[in-house]
Amino acid sequence: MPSRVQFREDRCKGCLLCVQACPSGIIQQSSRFNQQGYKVAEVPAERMAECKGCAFCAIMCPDFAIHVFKTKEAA
Amino acid sequence: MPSRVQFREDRCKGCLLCVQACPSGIIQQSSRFNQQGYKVAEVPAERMAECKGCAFCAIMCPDFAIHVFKTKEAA
Amino acid sequence: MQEIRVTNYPEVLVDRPTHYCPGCQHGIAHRLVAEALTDLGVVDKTIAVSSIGCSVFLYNYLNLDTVEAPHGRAPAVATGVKRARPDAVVFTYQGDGDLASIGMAEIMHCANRGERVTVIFVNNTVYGMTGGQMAPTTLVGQKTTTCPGGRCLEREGAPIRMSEIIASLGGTAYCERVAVNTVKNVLGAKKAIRKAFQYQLDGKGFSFVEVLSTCPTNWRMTPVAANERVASEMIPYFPLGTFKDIAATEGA
Amino acid sequence: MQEIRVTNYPEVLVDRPTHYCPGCQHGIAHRLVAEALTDLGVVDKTIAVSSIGCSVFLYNYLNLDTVEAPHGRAPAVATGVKRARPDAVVFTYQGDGDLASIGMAEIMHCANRGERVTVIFVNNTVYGMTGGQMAPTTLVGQKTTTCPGGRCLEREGAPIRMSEIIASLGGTAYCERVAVNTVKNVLGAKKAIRKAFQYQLDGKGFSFVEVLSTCPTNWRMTPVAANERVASEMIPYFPLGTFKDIAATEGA
Amino acid sequence: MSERVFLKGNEAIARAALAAGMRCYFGYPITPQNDIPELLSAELPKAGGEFVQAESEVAAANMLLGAAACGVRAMTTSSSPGISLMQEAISYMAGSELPGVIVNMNRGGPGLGDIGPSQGDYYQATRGGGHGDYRTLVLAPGTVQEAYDLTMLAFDLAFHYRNPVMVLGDAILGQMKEPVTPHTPARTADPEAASWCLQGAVGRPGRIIKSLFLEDGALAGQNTRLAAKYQAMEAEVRAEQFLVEDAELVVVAYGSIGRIAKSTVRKLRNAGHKVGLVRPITLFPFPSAMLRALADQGKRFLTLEHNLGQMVDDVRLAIRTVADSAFHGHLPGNLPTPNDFEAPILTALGADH
Amino acid sequence: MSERVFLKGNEAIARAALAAGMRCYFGYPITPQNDIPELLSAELPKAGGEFVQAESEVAAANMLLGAAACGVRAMTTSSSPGISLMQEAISYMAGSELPGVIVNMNRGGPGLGDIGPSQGDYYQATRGGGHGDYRTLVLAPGTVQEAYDLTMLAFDLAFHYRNPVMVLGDAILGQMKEPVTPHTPARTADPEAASWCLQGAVGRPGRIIKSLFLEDGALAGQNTRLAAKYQAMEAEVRAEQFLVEDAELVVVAYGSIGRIAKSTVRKLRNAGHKVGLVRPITLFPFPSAMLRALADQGKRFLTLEHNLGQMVDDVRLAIRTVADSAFHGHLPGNLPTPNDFEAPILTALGADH
Amino acid sequence: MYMDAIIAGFGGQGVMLIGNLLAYAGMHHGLEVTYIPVYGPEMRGGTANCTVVLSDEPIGSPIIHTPQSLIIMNGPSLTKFAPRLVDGGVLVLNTSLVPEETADASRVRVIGVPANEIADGIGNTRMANMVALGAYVAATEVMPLDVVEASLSSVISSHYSHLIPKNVEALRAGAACVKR
Amino acid sequence: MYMDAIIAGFGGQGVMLIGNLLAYAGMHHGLEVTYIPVYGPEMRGGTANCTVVLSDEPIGSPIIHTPQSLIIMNGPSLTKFAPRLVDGGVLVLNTSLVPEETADASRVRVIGVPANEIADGIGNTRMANMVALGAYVAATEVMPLDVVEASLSSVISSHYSHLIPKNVEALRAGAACVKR
Ligand SMILES: Cc1ncc(C[n+]2csc(CCOP(=O)(O)OP(=O)(O)O)c2C)c(N)n1
Ligand SMILES: Cc1ncc(C[n+]2csc(CCOP(=O)(O)OP(=O)(O)O)c2C)c(N)n1
Ligand code: SF4
Ligand code: SF4
Ligand code: SF4
Ligand code: SF4
Ligand code: SF4
Ligand code: SF4
Ligand SMILES: [Mg+2]
Ligand SMILES: [Mg+2]
Repeated sequence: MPSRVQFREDRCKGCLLCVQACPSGIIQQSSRFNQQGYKVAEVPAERMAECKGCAFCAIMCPDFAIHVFKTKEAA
Repeated sequence: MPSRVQFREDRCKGCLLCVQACPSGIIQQSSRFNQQGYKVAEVPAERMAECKGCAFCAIMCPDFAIHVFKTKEAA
Repeated sequence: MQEIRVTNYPEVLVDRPTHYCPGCQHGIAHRLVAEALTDLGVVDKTIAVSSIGCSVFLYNYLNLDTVEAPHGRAPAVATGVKRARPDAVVFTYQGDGDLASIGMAEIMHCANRGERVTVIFVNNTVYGMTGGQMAPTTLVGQKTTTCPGGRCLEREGAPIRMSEIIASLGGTAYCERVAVNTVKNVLGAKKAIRKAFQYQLDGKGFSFVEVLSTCPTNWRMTPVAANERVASEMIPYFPLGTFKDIAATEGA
Repeated sequence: MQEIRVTNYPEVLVDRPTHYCPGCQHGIAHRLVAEALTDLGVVDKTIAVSSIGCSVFLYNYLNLDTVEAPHGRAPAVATGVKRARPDAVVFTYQGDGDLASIGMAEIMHCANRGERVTVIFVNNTVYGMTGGQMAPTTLVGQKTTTCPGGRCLEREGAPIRMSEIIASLGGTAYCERVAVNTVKNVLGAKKAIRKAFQYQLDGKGFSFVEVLSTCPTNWRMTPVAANERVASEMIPYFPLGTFKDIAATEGA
Repeated sequence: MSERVFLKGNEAIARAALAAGMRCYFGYPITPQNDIPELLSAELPKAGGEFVQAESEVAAANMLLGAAACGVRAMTTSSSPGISLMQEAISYMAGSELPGVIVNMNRGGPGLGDIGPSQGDYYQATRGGGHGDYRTLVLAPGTVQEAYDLTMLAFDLAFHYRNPVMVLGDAILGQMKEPVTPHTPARTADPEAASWCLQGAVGRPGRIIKSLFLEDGALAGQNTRLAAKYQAMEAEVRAEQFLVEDAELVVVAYGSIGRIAKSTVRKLRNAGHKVGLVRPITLFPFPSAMLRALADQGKRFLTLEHNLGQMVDDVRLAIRTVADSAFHGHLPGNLPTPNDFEAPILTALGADH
Repeated sequence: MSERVFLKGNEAIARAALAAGMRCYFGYPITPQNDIPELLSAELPKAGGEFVQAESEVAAANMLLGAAACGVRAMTTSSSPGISLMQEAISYMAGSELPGVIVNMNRGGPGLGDIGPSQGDYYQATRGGGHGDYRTLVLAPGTVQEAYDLTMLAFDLAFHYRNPVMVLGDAILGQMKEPVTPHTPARTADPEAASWCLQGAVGRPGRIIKSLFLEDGALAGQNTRLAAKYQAMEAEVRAEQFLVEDAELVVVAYGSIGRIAKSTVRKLRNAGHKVGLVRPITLFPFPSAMLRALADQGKRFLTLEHNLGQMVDDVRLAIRTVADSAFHGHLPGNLPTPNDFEAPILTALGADH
Repeated sequence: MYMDAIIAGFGGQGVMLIGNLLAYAGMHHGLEVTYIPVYGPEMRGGTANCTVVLSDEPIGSPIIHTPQSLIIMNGPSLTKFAPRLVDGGVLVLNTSLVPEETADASRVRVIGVPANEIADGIGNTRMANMVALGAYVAATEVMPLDVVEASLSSVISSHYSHLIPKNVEALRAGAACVKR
Repeated sequence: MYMDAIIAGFGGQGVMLIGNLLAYAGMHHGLEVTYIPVYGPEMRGGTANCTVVLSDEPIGSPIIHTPQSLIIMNGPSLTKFAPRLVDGGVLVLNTSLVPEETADASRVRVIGVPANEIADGIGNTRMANMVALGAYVAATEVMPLDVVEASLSSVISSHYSHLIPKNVEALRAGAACVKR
């Protein structure tokens, strides 16, 4: 069951608390600045598969900048 | 060794805390009013001899209205 | 196969960027309040009292009827609100300068009267909004702009532990200290905040949740380092836990 | 045979009638302060801070340099005095309305900072000077002019126990609750007050003595009945004893 | 209802507030107004309202702010030092446009002063002792009946203008007893507050009651709105005129001093002196136009106050460029009687005495 | 010592206080004056003084009262809402005749307002926002050098008159930097305070510093003494005149607005308009006599303020019966620039523009 | 009709009560009335006085410097207020505590009443105040005494209403003492 | 001599630092100077600007609505301040972030400086502010550049004094860019 995270880049302030929280260690700081001038967080595409969908990152994000999706077998 | 108490009547407010405190039970309220209109405390002359000089009355008097004297043998 | 979104930000949380500094945990505390009110289904009967500090703009992020209290006076304002609207859910959201310094008399008496209000107390050991001055909760040795050599026990006294004091007052029904520095602690904080509101709804009395929080800007640390400081320095001095739970006592 | 006077009112106690009501124990507390200062030989380096309450006229009865503080603010005024004159012996004399209600923030922070001052806190469970309104220390069930049906736990909260709270603060060196309702208790109170000043002289920190006291007028009782109430109602709720003694702790 | 009852000024205020539908009262004891909280602590709960003895005047004023934000009729009462402690909250209430009634039974100052009457708080009341440009409506009763009536009015005006309203009495008014005819006011609640007050955001965006305006120009906008409101309050000007028509000298005095001066004026009239009295009932707004009109008629003026000269500024400003006002201040600490004003009035009249 | 240093207004005040021998500082953080406590928290202890961050402005003002009672030079600083909280203590200090320096870096109000500059606290400063008849000396610097100089002067005056002295700046003065020439004042302590201050009653009766006067006539006596003192303060009047000699129109403006208006006046002069400026430096006592003299010369007046009209009362009172003053208020919430005053001045001049 | 009175005595002598009673009676009699208490500068103990004004027109000042009448219950009050009484004014004096000679009978009309003794006679010293008021009403004829009697229930709490007849007795005894 | 300037940019671009530096240099050059920072309505983040006035007479207003010169480090600041620049005024523009064409060269004198790139070239992007200031001083000739260089030690804390040479380099690079 693959999961994925989505960063709302306009919200991210690059604090990296999500990085600290992620049990899979897949989040990193990108080199992209957003409009506010912050280097946003990201999960490199190649590591997205490692995402457990645990939402730890979202729980720790002070800026509601993360959405986590899980894929379930249809009932 | 006889002791005695002296009431500064102008100070007394007739609260009777001294009456409550006296272990000899010799203090009572007089029927005399002082200038402030209070019925002052007194020890009837006939009972003064029972005074132990313990100063409990003075300790409890909120108005510094009592002096206690003890008579000692001269050295 | 169906993709579902795990993260569900409550509707009462306004969808707009906050003015908080990167890594400032006021954002987490806001979210937890939003979640608790949503879970309890009381959003539309809630009245918030915002206080003076970085979180004065609470009303920009929580879509609630809100009144702005003068610095430190939120518990008095909340008292007025609750007395005027006894059926409303009333809470204050206050910083450590606001609550533990200038507002000491108001918080003590609000708790002691057992006002049926909830206080969310965000303790970040510093005056955030005004640029990092010493707070009553500043730790010994911590440097701020008004104790540049570090807080000195001899001169400035010990950091005040508010939860312990509030718990000792008669009107307090529930009092807990939480942190939001780890996922586990955030989940604990969420439970505590929910419980605090539940006690208010049940008319049990005054409820109080102290949230240990970071101020990376004024601690002059990165957000990650600041978050680590919560565990390494704050929690040892400000232990987490329930300091009073009237239900537990009643049950006993 | 020689007659000697056992009672020795200290010189600092001004020889003039007080304005207090019959049986009001402010007079006893005044005397104990006078005795302590005299015993310690510090009368002429003492600065008193009088507060607003029946005892505002403290300065008429104690021949000391004195400043009158606004209602509740004596601990702040004392802080200013002590900082300006670190070598002076500085004390406040405050009632329960003054200290535990309007002055809650100032007393908490003065204690917490560990100001080297002494606070004499005369708790008579009522606002004496203004005619008998409810105080934070008014006992549950006690009738006052603003809780005419008796203080109600639900509505007005529990009477605040200040000594317990003050003892919990970091800067407090010594904190004790005494009464002056019996000879024994007066003697205990005398010792406590003396000790409080001694700790100030020794630079140990903040010292605090709570004196349970009567207000026959506003309790609407005779002085004797009022005095009995101290034992029957006050002491059970406000237990006497030492709540903090830094020397005892240090010794251990 | 038209039965006269014999009431202290303090009692009249408390009873008027009850009759006006006050839901919440917050206060802290202070002489000479304790009858108000004492009466209300017994009566307000019976009427279904909330009585809270606050921990301080700071707290009381902020509780008032909170209750006002909910659109209910609420009041606090105090006397001079306590009113000083309320200044921050009053400024916030004005800035946040919140209604609420504040009673000041003025006592002697500065500092602890005494517990006797004084008018030393006129400036504080009329110019905002707190920070920033704001005004409170100020009503100054001279009789116990007026204390009753103006307290009722205060609630109406507070809600009409969404502004704090101060009832400014003194230790005389608070302690004196007079017959009062109680009545039921037209309004005892303010349903239109439902359009702005806090209730819980049911099916609408959250409402924000605040005085912080950081965005560019926002505070300027708020100040402009407030200024317009203060201008509109001119509609509420009230003053009593007594024998001014043919008067050469107009005595201006308010509150207790106004009524005491009235006795003096009556006596001097009987002695043939052409003197009249204007007693401002609203201190803000001030009856400037009335005074100006009298000045235009060529009358002279004497302002009498129980202080060292405060309202006289407003009198002089009102009549400036046309006339000026003499001043006599009766000192706080001395009880005023009609005799005290005879000499000053005669002097101002230029009569010998 | 005559080296110029480049300082913020806030820093200048802190440095001046240090140079003036201040022994105790008590304050509570508030924008826009935090540089003062921040600088002093580092420097005052080094100079052997006491820096206390108070738990609130209420406490800070009362600490000031305590230190002042001991006759030492002491200061507190704050901004508008914080100053409102000090009103009770200031009234007590005035009533108890205690010296002390209070700095208000005026920000926008009412309520929380904003953190920008404003002159909305003029009334509060000059008329006593607290209760009772009292006055504080009010010094209004327009430049950073003046902030430095007047802060020093404030200590001298506080002790000379045994009265609180307020230094009234604003967010502009606090934040702007200018070169300052520091200097050492003639006095850095007040030995004559030994005759009244609290030290411990060695070989003399205890001294009592109080504002309670209950005995018959006592409070009246105190108020009389105070009034005489306020009268005596007239000796301290200070104001800057700029190009008034041949001016038709005199602009009256103080503090930051005074200096900003100066730029406008200079520009309009260059364009041939006969306009001058009076910048009151003391707001209490107010330079009434100077304005009155100018009015007697037939000049016209325009008062400019960064508020909705407060000092204009004092201007009008000063020149009443001779002339009147027009008024233009720049709104708090908007930053003032010289351009903003051109049109109002030209209008008052009757020039077309 | 216009009359004003200052009533003065020690704290415990009930001067406020009779001031109140006189004012109530005035109101019941259809007059305009004011009543104002003045406590001494000391808050506890000391002397107390109050001022009552009765008029058929709206009343200006409730505070009077030179009153038309006085009820004086003790010595210090006589010293303080007698000089301010208008020429020919009525002075009801409690001669139980103040010798009648102390008053200046040449300038004012002195009504000496041994109020304490009369009250003692009735069996309650504490009603000396009522005796004095009875004398006052009789001397000034400011209103019929029965209006005052009927007003007693307004100032005496229901708890003590059983004492009303005794108070009536005291008022009448005071009045009688003037008639004689 | 009179000159005023508004210097504006993002929070982190160091506009306050160069404003301060310009003012210090003015003082060291013997001029009267004022400097005033303005933070945006939001307290955290956002844009920042300051105003510097230099004159050989006492300065009236430290706040200027229609400045004689501008140093503009980002786009929003250009939008806000360019319209207020006096006709013919000097506009130093950081063309690394704002295209030179955005400015109205027909009305004012535009000095485009690719400040970030030049700073990058020197090895420290964060010195773009110094580059811009160097250009400004060269363009306005308000004072010799070496006065500014000598004043660096007044605004850079001793902790960072090793960076002074780099700052000098940046100032000069900016100035050079105008000379060309
Ligand atoms: C009466 C008053 N005093 C001071 C201030 C200035 N002030 C604004 S916020 C604040 C402190 C904020 O600190 P805290 O409560 O800890 O909140 P934080 O910003 O850290 O979240 C102060 C002192 C004010 N607005 N009003
Ligand atoms: C600011 C202010 N609020 C209220 C008062 C009125 N006041 C005077 S004394 C007092 C309370 C006194 O009670 P307490 O402190 O218990 O002293 P006590 O008289 O019982 O000894 C109050 C409320 C005041 N003087 N100042
Ligand atoms: S959902 Fe879990 S695993 Fe996936 S990125 Fe977030 S923290 Fe990492
Ligand atoms: S926690 Fe949120 S704001 Fe911080 S870096 Fe991660 S996504 Fe960005
Ligand atoms: S000294 Fe002792 S025995 Fe004598 S009267 Fe006093 S209490 Fe009684
Ligand atoms: S205790 Fe003192 S005041 Fe009380 S009755 Fe005895 S002597 Fe008199
Ligand atoms: S200053 Fe501190 S508390 Fe304020 S927003 Fe920034 S990090 Fe948060
Ligand atoms: S009122 Fe109470 S506290 Fe005050 S003097 Fe009387 S008995 Fe003492
Ligand atoms: Mg904080
Ligand atoms: Mg008490």
